[in-house]
Amino acid sequence: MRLEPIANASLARRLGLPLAALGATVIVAGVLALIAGANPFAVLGQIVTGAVGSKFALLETLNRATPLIFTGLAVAVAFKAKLWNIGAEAQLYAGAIIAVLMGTGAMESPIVLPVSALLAMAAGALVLLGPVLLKTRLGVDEVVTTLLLNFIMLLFVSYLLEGPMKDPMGMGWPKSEPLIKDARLPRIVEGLRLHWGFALALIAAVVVYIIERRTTFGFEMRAVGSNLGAARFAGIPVNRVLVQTALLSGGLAALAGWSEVAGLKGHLSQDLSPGFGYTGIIVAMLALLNPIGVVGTAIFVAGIFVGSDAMSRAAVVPTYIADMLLASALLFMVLALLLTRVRVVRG
Amino acid sequence: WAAEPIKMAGIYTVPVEQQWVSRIHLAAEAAKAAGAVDYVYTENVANTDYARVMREYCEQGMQLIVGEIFGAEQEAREVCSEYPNVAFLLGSSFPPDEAANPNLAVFDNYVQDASYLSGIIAGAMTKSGNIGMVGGFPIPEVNRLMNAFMAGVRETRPDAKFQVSFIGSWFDPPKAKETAFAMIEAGVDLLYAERFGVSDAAKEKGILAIGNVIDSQADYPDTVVASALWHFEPTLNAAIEAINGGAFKAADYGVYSFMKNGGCSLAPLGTFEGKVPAEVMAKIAEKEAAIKDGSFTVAIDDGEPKSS
Amino acid sequence: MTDKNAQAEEFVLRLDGISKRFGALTANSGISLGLRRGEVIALLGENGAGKTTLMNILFGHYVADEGTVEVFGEPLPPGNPRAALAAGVGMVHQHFTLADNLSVIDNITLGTESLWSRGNGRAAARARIKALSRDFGLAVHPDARVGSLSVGERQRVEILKALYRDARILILDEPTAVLTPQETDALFDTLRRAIAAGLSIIFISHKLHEVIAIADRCIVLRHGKVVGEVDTHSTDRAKLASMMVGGEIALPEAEARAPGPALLRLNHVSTRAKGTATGLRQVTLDLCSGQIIGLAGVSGNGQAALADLVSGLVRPDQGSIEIGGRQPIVWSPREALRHRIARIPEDRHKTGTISDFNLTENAVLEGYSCPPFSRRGWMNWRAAESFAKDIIAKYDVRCQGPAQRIRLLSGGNMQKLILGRVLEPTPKIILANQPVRGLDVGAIAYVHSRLIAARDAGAAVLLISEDLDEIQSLSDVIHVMSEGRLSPGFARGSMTAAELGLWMAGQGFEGGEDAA
Amino acid sequence: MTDLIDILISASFWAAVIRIASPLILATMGELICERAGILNLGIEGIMVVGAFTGWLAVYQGMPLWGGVAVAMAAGMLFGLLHATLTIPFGLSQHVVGLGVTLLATSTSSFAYRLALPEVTSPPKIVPFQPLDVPVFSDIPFLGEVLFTQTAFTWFAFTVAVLVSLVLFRTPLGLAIRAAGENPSAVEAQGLSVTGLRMGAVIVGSGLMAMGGAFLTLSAFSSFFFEMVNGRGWICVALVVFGAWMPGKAALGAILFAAFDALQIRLQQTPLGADLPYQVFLMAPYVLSILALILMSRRAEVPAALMTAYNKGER
Ligand SMILES: Nc1ncnc2c1ncn2[C@@H]1O[C@H](COP(=O)(O)OP(=O)(O)OP(=O)(O)O)[C@@H](O)[C@H]1O
Ligand SMILES: Nc1ncnc2c1ncn2[C@@H]1O[C@H](COP(=O)(O)OP(=O)(O)OP(=O)(O)O)[C@@H](O)[C@H]1O
Ligand SMILES: [Mg+2]
Ligand SMILES: [Mg+2]
Repeated sequence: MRLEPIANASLARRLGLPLAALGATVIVAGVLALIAGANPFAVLGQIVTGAVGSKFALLETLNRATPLIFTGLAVAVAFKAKLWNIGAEAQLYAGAIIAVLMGTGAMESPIVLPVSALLAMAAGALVLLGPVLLKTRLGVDEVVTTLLLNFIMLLFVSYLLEGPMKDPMGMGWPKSEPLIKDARLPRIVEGLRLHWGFALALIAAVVVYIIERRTTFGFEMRAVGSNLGAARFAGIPVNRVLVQTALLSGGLAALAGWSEVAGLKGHLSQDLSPGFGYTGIIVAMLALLNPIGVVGTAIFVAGIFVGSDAMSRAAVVPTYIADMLLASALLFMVLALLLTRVRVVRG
Repeated sequence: WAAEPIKMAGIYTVPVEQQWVSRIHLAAEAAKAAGAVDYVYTENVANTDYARVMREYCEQGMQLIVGEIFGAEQEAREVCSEYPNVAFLLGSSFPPDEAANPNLAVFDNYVQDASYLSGIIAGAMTKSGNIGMVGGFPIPEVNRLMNAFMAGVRETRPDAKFQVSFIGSWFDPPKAKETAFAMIEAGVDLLYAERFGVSDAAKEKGILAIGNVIDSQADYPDTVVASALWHFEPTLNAAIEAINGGAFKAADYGVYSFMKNGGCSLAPLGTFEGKVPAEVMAKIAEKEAAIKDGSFTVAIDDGEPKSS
Repeated sequence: MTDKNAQAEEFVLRLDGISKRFGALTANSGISLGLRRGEVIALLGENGAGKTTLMNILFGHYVADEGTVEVFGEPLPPGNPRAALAAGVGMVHQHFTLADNLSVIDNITLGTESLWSRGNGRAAARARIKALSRDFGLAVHPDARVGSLSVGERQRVEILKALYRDARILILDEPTAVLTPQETDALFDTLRRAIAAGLSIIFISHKLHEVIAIADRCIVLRHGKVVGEVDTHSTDRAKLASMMVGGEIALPEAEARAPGPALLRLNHVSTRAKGTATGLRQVTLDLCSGQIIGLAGVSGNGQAALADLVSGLVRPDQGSIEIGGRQPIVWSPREALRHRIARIPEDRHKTGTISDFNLTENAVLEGYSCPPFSRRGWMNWRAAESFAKDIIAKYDVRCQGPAQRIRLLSGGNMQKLILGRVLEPTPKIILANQPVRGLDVGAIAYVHSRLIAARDAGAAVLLISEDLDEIQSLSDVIHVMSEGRLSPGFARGSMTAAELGLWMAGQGFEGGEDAA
Repeated sequence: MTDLIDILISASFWAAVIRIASPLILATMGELICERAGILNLGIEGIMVVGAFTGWLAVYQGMPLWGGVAVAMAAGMLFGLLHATLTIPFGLSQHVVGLGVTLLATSTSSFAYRLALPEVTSPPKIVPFQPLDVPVFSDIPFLGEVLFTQTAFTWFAFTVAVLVSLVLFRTPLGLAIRAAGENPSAVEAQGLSVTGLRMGAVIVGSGLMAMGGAFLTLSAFSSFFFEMVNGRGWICVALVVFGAWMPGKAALGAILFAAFDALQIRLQQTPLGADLPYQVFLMAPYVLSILALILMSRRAEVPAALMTAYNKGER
């Protein structure tokens, strides 16, 4: 078999296939429910209710999507320039650390928010800068360095939380002091967890889109990513572009951690991120590295997870079904999206 | 018991095999078997999702929610105040707050009493006086027991030396095992088994181990001398009675883990019956009595234990 | 087409009514042809005429929509290179199919032994390869890493691959596009030996004199159809050319002119050798306004180094560059562009263009950072697109429009876009490195006329080519490079091809006869 | 300092190093095969979990130990097949599919475990591989303890490493696999099936990864825990690069990493351990790996076609 590009796919194809992917996921859900001794025909309803069935559910989905948008953007930007940043997790925590440093009394005025946001981006950028300099100067593979930095950063955070940054009022539990009021991102709807970090994420997506499409830097970034040799020959300062890309990518990932702390948790703990950095890679690739698409895929991923997780409780089946369904939905969806662009032919 | 079983939900941030959580889970299963509650649970919940899960259960009409909010205090307490008719019994490092959350009672594994007694045995059983302790993370729930244990050891072995290591994970038995091996090489002849994997190392190298929170002697008959057990039943039953009596209110249920309330105990010596010197057992009996009648209290120290 | 039944038996290969469509476009339609034992057929046609597609079908890379392939009377199963190989068909692809990180011997033996066997040792294979190299004059070291070989040597490896599998039918798709005259002669020598050994050959080339030199019959394709078939002995270049494009082409003639002032000057420049590529040795050269300087030489003798130097990719290790009498402080591609140096790169696919970018983006690849294409860091796509449109119109780039991805253009059209990109800003200096490699006659004539026009407008042109005809027909002054050294300049017509050949072989340089 | 020396010259230290390295070596070889064929397999972490789970479950259900290993391998190959199908004929992003497979494999194991053992006690144990002490050799002073206190599974792991390098560099099959990772069209032009070669490599490689996981439950320990693989898979991805895609070097890398780990565990016992926070020690292996990578970073020969999908008939 081989794949043949479709010049202009029909609307039916472009809508039908993704729907089919969702359908397949629901079928998987039903089968799993059956295996676990629950009612297979209830699951669809339970998932939908859990993901978007109520104002609460919907906002929870968006809330979980927020960090994914940031990490997704971070990865999308880096991968565009063929900079394999697998370290969004580490950069995320760098941002979170700054949010705490700045938010626990370093500054006592509303401007602490923008300031700490910027510093957070700087910190995240710094974390990625190392691997990128190693890549450009010594040709050290960044996949490995960024990957390993994730582990190092987590241990560093654990050290901070059990040492210098430990909350004296925390009864010995390893977590940071809570942020002061000024340093918190307000909530969008009182009583529900969704905070302005989400709005910020949307803005970030638009900004990244504009940078990529409308600025010379964006052009350089895409050129370097598509053909390094040609870019260099054309006089594009390749290494500078890689470094700038890294700064942007690291900064975006850092915002994920920053907004989780400033918007959601109000303090830093070791388990701030259940792998948002890694899921960001999925989100970005699912969106074909398109910044606007990232928003959609992030919400999709969050929705599937929140929905199936809620379903696991409604149907009383092991909670691990949520991750199974997320993974299935994901794989079905990438396949479906591919088949909207190509058709399978023999030979 | 009331006719109607209470609708109860457990929310745990780790899989229910984790020793600490397993005690809550087993107590709940027991209550369910006794028809007192109608119990469902969710495990391995990330703290990010904790508040959401609490809410979902509340919306499902749960009457009692049990869990651990060490990593999500603030958000969790908000949810509590949003559902005043639901009773919350949550593991927390913070005191209850009558004003803000009249429906939130807190607890923790205050089993220092038993740990202390197990320490006394350890001190008596070690020859080299060199004792190893392998922990997951140095959190209060872990430190508290280690410190009490060390205090106990010093009763019978004032010159005891301790080697403490944390492996930075709740679930990496191979790593815990390797760490234990390293300690044994370094001359340790008795291990305090806070993590899975430690007793296995002790067993392989033929030295002794002291169990913790759960009784694992069945798996290591010739290795685990004694274990400091945590019994969650008193805590849970107290809550259930309160609810049935319509009297559930903010309170610190920590005391229900104390020995005098049957919240913890020293596991029966079992296979080691008679292998522990009689005078030591006598000492333990006397200490136990003292603890129970309140004439002696084991200090609660949540600080991170260090090697000596 | 000759009457089938009559001569069926003497055909070793027969294509019958082959048609192939790619979406809307018809690459081959109803092509039939037969190849006799010991015969050499030349396939001619413009870029995109369908030659490569036809051969890919024959070899089983593509599956034809209609038509059949017969080898030695046996029909070939479609879409199965393995079967083609087994039937004795060997193909040397237009774009080499070699693994650079593997050794020659690995590339050749790949897939020749059962995957589940232990493999009967490299010694045997090495011996066999040595023998073949000897018999067919294909000198190449079996243990060399392919990545370290010159283009010519890689070509030999490709041919060895086919011979190693005892191919009876050899297909060569533009084998000479990347070869020097010497290498081409060597190749032809090889092919003649092959014919003597009873092989039959299909040969694709845009270089008509070669076709006439080697082929018995020429089959001309246009827009995927056979538009003509001639016996090479009864035709000439002009006839073939007009058959291909379906009309006359005026080959540009450049007559001598008086040179202007030197715009770029190299003073005793030396550069370090990069891997296998030779560096420059004490090169001194003036590029003068209104003059085309032709640089001849066997590939791998420093032309690449000189091109890299002028295009800003490398700095001199010793000696200096002077532009307009001043030495640039930094030297980089961007700096070169700032000094209005137009650079036509050797490899349009790898360095000249970005395949996944559209024509607009490729058109401003070099100019994007300055007005009108961008201001204060913001791109002005409207300006960029109109620029692309201008080029497409002015240089008649055949495409669907400025938004089309450039990978879909044929080499000729890619080259035209690059030409427009670099010539539009009216450069002072032009570096043209193999500007017509792989292009059809029409495209070649076009590129050449553009270069001449630029010269007449006062630009200094440095033309690097391995095609002596090209050099001799265009250059006002010819230099020869050998082992990084530059020969004195020879005025137009002052030297015969043979004499230049001697210089190319390294003779005449001070420092004696250390031949290449 | 003297502590350090003492540790480094102790046989038990090197015995530990070999123990810790074994699962890493198995999984690293698996990843290496995939990448040599041109496919980055980020499913490794999850596939190791599946191996750890299925291998253990099989033995718990009464299978012999090697039966468990075989089951683990089969399960791994199944997920390998999934990864291969999506990334090779369909040419989907190897990052997404890899992470997706990891997520799927991990959660499936947890889900299945929970269904298989609903009533929770501390996880049931099996009798794992025992150290096989060969009568005479075991008594050789130093080497005896280092080599002959190891289980058969460890020996198996090291044998696999040798086999992998033999197959890759001494057989037509190995040549074809490497070529598929260097230039697929070269493979196609020689009449071989790129798809076949790559799929085979990914499936077999995944089998090895799963066996690496099984080592944790069948040799290193005796029962299954959800998060017990604990990032080892990611380490193996790093080790492949570290080893410059050479089986020998990669195995050495695994041993080096294991040495760092065994060392930090022991240094925690020294007086040093009392004053330095324990995180510093846990960090050591990762930091040192990066340093090592920098020191030996003269651009290794990355398989030229790594992470590039191949669709025949496309330009
Ligand atoms: N893989 C492909 N997919 C789609 N269209 C293709 C493909 N390959 C070739 N074509 C189409 O078939 C036509 C013939 O291409 P082909 O490569 O055979 O031309 P050619 O005669 O070899 O040109 P050149 O002389 O430059 O090598 C092209 O114009 C192109 O439009
Ligand atoms: N993916 C593709 N889809 C459609 N057409 C294609 C594709 N790839 C190549 N082509 C067509 O194939 C034809 C030949 O492509 P090719 O790259 O061989 O050009 P070329 O003239 O041979 O360039 P060169 O000789 O420099 O390699 C072109 O006309 C181009 O339109
Ligand atoms: Mg062609
Ligand atoms: Mg061509």
